[in-house]
Amino acid sequence: MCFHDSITSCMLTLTWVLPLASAAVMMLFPKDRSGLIRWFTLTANGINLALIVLLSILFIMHPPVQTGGTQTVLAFSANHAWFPLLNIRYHIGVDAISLSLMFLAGVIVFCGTLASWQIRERTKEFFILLQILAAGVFGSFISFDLFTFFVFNELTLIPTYLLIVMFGSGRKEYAAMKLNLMLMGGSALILVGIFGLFFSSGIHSFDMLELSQIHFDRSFQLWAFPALFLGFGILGNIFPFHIWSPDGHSSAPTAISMFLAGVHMKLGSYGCLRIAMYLLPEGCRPWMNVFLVLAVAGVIWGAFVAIKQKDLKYMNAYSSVSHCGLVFLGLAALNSIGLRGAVMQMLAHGFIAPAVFCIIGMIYTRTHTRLIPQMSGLMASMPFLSVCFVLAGFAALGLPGMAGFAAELNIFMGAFGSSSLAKVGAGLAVLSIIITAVYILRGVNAVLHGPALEGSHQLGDATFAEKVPLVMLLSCILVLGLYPGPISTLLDHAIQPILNNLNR
Amino acid sequence: MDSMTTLASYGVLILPLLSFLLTGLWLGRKNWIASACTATFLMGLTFVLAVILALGYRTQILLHPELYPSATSVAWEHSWMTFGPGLAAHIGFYLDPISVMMVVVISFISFLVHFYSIGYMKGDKSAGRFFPLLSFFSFSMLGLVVSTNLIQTFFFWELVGAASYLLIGFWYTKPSAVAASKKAFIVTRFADAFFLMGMLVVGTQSGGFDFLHVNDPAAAVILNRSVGTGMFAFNLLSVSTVLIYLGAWGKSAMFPLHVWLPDAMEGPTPVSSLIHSATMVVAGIYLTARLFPLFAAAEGTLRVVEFTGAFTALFAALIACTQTDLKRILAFSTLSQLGLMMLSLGLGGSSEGGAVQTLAYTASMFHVFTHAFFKSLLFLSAGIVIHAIHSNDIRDAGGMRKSLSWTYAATLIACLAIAGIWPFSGFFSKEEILQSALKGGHYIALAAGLLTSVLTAFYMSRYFILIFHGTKRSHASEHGHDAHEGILMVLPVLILAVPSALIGWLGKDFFLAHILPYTAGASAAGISESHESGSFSWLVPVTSILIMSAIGAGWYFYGRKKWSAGFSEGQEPGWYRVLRNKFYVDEFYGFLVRKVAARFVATPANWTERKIINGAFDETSGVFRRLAIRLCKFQNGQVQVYLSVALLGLYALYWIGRMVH
Amino acid sequence: MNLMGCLVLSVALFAIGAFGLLTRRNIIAALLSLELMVNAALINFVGFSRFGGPSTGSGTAWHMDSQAGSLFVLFAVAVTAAEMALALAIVIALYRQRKSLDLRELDSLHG
Amino acid sequence: MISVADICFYCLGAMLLILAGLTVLSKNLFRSVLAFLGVILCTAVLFISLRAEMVALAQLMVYVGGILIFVLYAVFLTSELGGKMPDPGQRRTFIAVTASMFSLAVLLGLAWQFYGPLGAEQVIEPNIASLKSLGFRLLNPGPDGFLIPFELISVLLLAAMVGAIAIAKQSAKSGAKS
Repeated sequence: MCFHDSITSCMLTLTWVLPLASAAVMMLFPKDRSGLIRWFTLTANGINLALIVLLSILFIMHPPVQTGGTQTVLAFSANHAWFPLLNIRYHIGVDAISLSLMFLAGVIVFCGTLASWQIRERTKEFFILLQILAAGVFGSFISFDLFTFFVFNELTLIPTYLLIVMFGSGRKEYAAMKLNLMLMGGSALILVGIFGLFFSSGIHSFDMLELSQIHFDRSFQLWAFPALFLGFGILGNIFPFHIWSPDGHSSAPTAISMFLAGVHMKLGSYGCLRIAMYLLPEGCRPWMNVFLVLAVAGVIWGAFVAIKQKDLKYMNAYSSVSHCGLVFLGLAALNSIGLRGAVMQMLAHGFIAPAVFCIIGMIYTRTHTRLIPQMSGLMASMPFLSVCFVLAGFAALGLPGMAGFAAELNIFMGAFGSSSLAKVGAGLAVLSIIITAVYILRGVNAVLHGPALEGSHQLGDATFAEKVPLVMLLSCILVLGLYPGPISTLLDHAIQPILNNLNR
Repeated sequence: MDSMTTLASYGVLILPLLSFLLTGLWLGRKNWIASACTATFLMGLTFVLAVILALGYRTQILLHPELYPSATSVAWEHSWMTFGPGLAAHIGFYLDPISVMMVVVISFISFLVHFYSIGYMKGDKSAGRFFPLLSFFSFSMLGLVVSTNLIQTFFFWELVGAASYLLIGFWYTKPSAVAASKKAFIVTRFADAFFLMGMLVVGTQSGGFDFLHVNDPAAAVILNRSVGTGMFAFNLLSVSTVLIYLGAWGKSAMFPLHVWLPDAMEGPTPVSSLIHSATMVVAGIYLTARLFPLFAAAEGTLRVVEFTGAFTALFAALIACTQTDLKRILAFSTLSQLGLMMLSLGLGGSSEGGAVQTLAYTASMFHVFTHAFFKSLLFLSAGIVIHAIHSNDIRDAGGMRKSLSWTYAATLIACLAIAGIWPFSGFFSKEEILQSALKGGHYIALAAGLLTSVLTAFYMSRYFILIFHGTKRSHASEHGHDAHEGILMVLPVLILAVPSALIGWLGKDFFLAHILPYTAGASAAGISESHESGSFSWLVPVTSILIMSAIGAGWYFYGRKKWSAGFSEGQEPGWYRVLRNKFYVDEFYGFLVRKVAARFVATPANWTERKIINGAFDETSGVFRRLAIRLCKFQNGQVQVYLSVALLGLYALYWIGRMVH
Repeated sequence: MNLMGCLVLSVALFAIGAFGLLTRRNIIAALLSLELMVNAALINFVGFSRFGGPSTGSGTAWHMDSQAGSLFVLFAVAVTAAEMALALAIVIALYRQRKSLDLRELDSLHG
Repeated sequence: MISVADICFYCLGAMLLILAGLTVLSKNLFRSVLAFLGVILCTAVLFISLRAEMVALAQLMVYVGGILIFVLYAVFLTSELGGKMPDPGQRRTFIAVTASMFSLAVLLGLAWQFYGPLGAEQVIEPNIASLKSLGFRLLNPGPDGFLIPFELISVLLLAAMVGAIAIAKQSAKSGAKS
């Protein structure tokens, strides 16, 4: 297979155009044809996933050769003027980091569509908003222009709010407002940082690759870095700005929880790596110790708080806090193993947390409760879901052979190979795997094991539509965990320019 | 290495995995008999391959010390993940005396346990789920013992933990089984965290994870330096080896991380048999043995090993004398035996001479080897007894000699073996341990070992007599359907009885000649020389007499005077209650976890999370909300207020404009 | 009698009108105050029309249209008349509906 | 040097302001209206003294003949004449005083800034605001003329009248119904 560059870059553009276009088309559909809407969304997302897989195959066949310098070499890139007055460009492309996250997003969106199969009310609105959300995320991952990136990033916020408020449960208004306020606050910091980059660069450019070659003033870097890192960090769930996520996750409908945990948060940590650390290396070094402490605090804090949660979704949300803390720990290691571990942890958590959310959602549709004390012995009535839950739980607690372990190993190793503060942090973070085991097993044991509840035999196991996303997610987890060699090599290449810039 | 051996080494790992996948994904859900037979067949094949591998190893490597001076080779190795120059994780197959020995033992016992399980699980609704897990357990353990590097070890180490979790909690509707599985996983996980830490320190600081690299004296030299400052100054080598040893500590259930093991018998008996003999608990011993050269280089680490072993051996033996649960007695006896193995590994700690170290190491491995047979035999025969009396309680057993005659014979052999009576297998390995303790001048260890042996003989005779002699107390046999031994269950027991009885005699010389640590100065010549010098021969008669008298005491109290298994209500003396309650360690942990950890860490954390961190957000938004409510007052619909605001605002703007210019 | 005098008078009238507009609770009274303010503007127009503005050097730039001031007053008066007619019609309608002309009670725009 | 015309102007101005003050302060609406009438008359006199007779005329005609009649009608229709109007309250008064003081200060400041120094060299326009010239100007269709605005204003007035009647009448109907 050999495609011309313009074709591949068009395919890349299509990844966000397709969801948006499908949303537009769905607006014309009659409201009551929910079956049609579901199948249409699924088809669109399936095509999109196929597109991304095709791009990944092309990428793996001909990975862009990194020059060894500080500039990332992109694959499938295109660069067009969009708003010349402000030098805003439509600059797209992927490297291994963004492509792997694209793949993650594609899988999660596809699985999320299937996980929302049973939505009966306002189906049309749900899927339209979901598609807009997806478009925002795909667009963000391929953008190499800060402004475009920001626009796509913002595109995700409002649909999230609406989806939680319209389709959520519990304290959904509070949660949605909290989520949006905090993320908007993060966006404000990001915007300040982006404009700072634009004006301090001296070339009035939003282009990441051009900016990466600029040596910014040290004093500028020292204030712009925390603004950008924290701005993205809020989205990426950094302690103590993680509090939007537990409420948001637990109030959101299943697909949105999956999306938030799996993809949206990754956008944050991706931004931290790609924008804050890549463009502002000098600001990064002195500030990284602060973020290291926050990361380790998040790892341990999330785990401890998760122990006390009664609601399964809250438990998983706090587990996400812990796992996202590991992402930041990897970033803070500032070496290639750590950064690679961070990206792998993004992927790992991106598959694991949605899998758990997906299962929790499926259990909820049967038992109509998510409270751990109200459930018991579900293994007897729903063996398939239970096996998946156990597997996903094992993945979350970092069992070898699952994605989480491969990532955590890298992160810990990276941190042990870094500064002495990072070593201490890594030591503490390693201990968190004990606490992780405690809360995961507590959840799994209480829900699946024990005497079966009365009437639970009628609950029924997963349907085919529910099995598909679970199998997909779990196989991704297993593949990533069993055979991390190739992807880690690819990621190594992509990380090299960032690392070179950091060491400049 | 010829292709046959290489092929066998692949097969040894792939067949159990295949069995797991085949029975787990497909057969187990349709037909449990088919899955059981498939799994057993594949495990049998694995054993055959293991034997082929062992023979190949022997002819090609072990007998060619000129080519392989440390008798070590890597059959194959595939890259799993690369971290940096020199730092890489592989999945490989390590060939050295102990790994090959373990492969043979594990596949043999696993095969027999699979076979036995066909009879044992008959009639259980979830039998289809059992065999895949059993195969997975064996696979994980096989992967662990053939690891070529620390990361592979950790990988399979954790899989072993997960498999044991699933198997201990196999009867998931039983709350005690669920709790036991959780406990086993979390306690071992606790230890594993330290193992991971130690492993990462060793790997990143010495520049490699491969055992060939880590066990090289050069690695110890690199690691042997002081890091940190002031109060936090420590020797990197000691700390990292102790951290790794902590992993083994948990997995091999050394005091005070032993609490999971006695509870682990909540799982089906074949699982207990596998856990206690070949798969799970010896992993810790194996890891310590695997890293023996590194540990030996570290100051103090081996002493830690020795003392944890000695203490656990004695501690568990004391408790075992008072338990009334069949499997719990065996569990504590396992603990005690594991303690002996650890003790033996630690004996090289303070001695300069390589010979003692070598002898102790060999003795430990020898004991692992013999213990695997007689312990799994004990558990399997206990399973038969449990099947017969439908109870785990030793007070429900008694007088089973007639109805379970084959089991009676097999158990007798196993009990004699574990007690250490000549010529049964336990005698030889235990004798080696005691001898090396004596030779190395470790009198505390020697005393602990002797006392443990005596206690072992005592509680095993108690165990044996209470089950098989005396009067029948079983309700099952009263109700007419007499206890019987299914051929499927008895056959593996009888097969195991053969090595339990004889393997010590047959294997002793082989072990002394070949199972050696590859530290500097270790040589078969030295060991046989020190062994045959005869200066310690008084130890054999002394221990034998002590053990015989302990057995006699057991017979006297439980056979003749017909003591019951425990005191009746109210007549229990204090010391006995302490022993029966296992020194209240579980209660202490319960207190630690429920009261201290939950109340002083998790609850405050949760409170802080809700009240302070979330509260800060709510408060911030509250400030704005209140501000907005204030501002709302201007928006009261009264045109005059709007006008005033507009006018004043206009002037304010004007004023600001003037200021700016 | 000069431009400044006119301006001062106009400003004072404007301020009084503004005061009345903000304090009077009766709509009609408030409208009267509004008219005072309009009057102030008218005086301003006439004043400028009469006294011209500052003369700049060339003169040509200024010599625009002094009549326009007066004419604007005429237009303004007309517009005011229209405005008052409508306002008072609304006042009457409002009174019929609510039986009150208190501005404080007319807060249907209350947020 | 103060001329007679100046004194007249100042007196007139003072009267105007006093009457304006009465308009906004009187508790009785009818008195307020009467004071407003006084204000308009004073303004008309002022306009005449400023040589803007046409404007004064229009002022008198429209205000006194039109607006004031409207106002009186409205007052008669809606209020009892003897009643006191409610007090605005101290806070409102304070705010209103502040606002009007600011108006005074800012506008006077502006006036002073632009026209204060020029007080001496006033250009007094010739008598151009005569009835005749204004009338010609108003109805001149040429580029200098104001014919189109004039016509537009008449349309506006007409529309306002119609609108006013419509509003008052419609609500009367609904009022009768209720």
